[in-house]
Amino acid sequence: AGEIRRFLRDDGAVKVSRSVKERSVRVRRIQSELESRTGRSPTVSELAEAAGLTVEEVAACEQADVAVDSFERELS
Amino acid sequence: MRAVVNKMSLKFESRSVNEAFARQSVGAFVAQLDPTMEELGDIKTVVSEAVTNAIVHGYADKAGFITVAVRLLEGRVLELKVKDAGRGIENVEQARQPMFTTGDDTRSGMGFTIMETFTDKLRVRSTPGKGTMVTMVKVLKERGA
Amino acid sequence: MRAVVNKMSLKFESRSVNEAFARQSVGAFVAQLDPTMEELGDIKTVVSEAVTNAIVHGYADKAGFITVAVRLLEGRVLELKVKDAGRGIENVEQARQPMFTTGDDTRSGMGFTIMETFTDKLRVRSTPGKGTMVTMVKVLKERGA
Ligand SMILES: Nc1ncnc2c1ncn2[C@@H]1O[C@H](COP(=O)(O)OP(=O)(O)O)[C@@H](O)[C@H]1O
Ligand SMILES: Nc1ncnc2c1ncn2[C@@H]1O[C@H](COP(=O)(O)OP(=O)(O)O)[C@@H](O)[C@H]1O
Ligand SMILES: [Mg+2]
Ligand SMILES: [Mg+2]
Repeated sequence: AGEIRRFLRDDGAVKVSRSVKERSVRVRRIQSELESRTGRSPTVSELAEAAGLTVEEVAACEQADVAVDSFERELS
Repeated sequence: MRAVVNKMSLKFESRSVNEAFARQSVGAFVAQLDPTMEELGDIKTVVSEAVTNAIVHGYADKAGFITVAVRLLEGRVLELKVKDAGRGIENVEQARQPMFTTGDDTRSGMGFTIMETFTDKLRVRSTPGKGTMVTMVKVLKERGA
Repeated sequence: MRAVVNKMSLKFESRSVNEAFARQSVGAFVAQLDPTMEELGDIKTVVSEAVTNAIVHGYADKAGFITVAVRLLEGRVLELKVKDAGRGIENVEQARQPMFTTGDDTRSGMGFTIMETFTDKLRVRSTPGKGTMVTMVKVLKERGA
């Protein structure tokens, strides 16, 4: 399904930098949806399935704010 | 000789799970050139093909290490080397033919053809019993072009 | 000793652009353990901190290579080693103190504290003039737990 979606979007000429940013935003949105539905943090495979991506592609999404949040939480 | 702008290498075990790691990792390195999605797709695909060959054919009988070495050269030239110390190829010219395979019927025999199509240069060096080194060169489009 | 499930290593030049490559690459490798995004974020962060230290402090005066070695051990134990052959650390105990820095005022001195907080174990071995090796161990949560 991911392959077909990519094909339909025809994003071949799009620069990677832009595409990765958009993907990170989308994955983050799916993450908070899953979180509020299940009450726990989704794993990368759950996110990959929901987003139509590989686990490695999900792992490439930056979650800068998450790391900073958890650091502040653990220190306080 | 073109000047080397940046380089890296990966070394990993011949496990099929590492194929996805290798393609993603090379993708992350190449990201510094800000390629198009199409260029990135081509690069990941050829890395997959070469690494899969090393795992499936090179290390068919024994496990071993695979090295992927990537250099960015001046002028947006990308050089990829995928090396194994596996069983090697008896006849490289034959192996490179479209649809030639020594594998089972899950193999298409199109790996080298894909590598050749998606890059600007493909070189295969192999010694039976010693291993194989596949070198690919791809020139990325100028930014804004 | 825990059995090694899988391992890989990266070697790259001490350029700041390679910090993003290293964190992404380790992230892609760790993805096979199916971590949460939070665990993955922690891992990428500590890799960034250690690699940035090697680039900024280790190779402050000269360029050189950095190696990141990752092993997955039985029981979802992740071992990360970041090694440089740079100038080394005179006093490791002092360097590990929160807010201690020999850098300029863009440095927070919190790198080692972050590494310690986000992992289960941090070991720093360093020889002035020879280089530094940072070893971190992180145990990932069981799936379904
Ligand atoms: N790294 C390698 N080690 C040993 N043999 C290889 C290697 N790569 C390719 N070969 C040989 O070349 C053949 C053609 O490879 P390829 O075009 O990728 O097709 P396929 O992998 O589908 O067989 C393989 O069937 C195998 O015999
Ligand atoms: N790889 C390294 N090589 C040499 N010195 C290092 C290295 N890593 C850390 N240090 C020393 O330890 C100090 C503390 O590091 P850190 O806690 O990351 O804070 P910061 O990087 O903000 O200075 C650094 O200022 C530096 O003096
Ligand atoms: Mg093949
Ligand atoms: Mg630091």
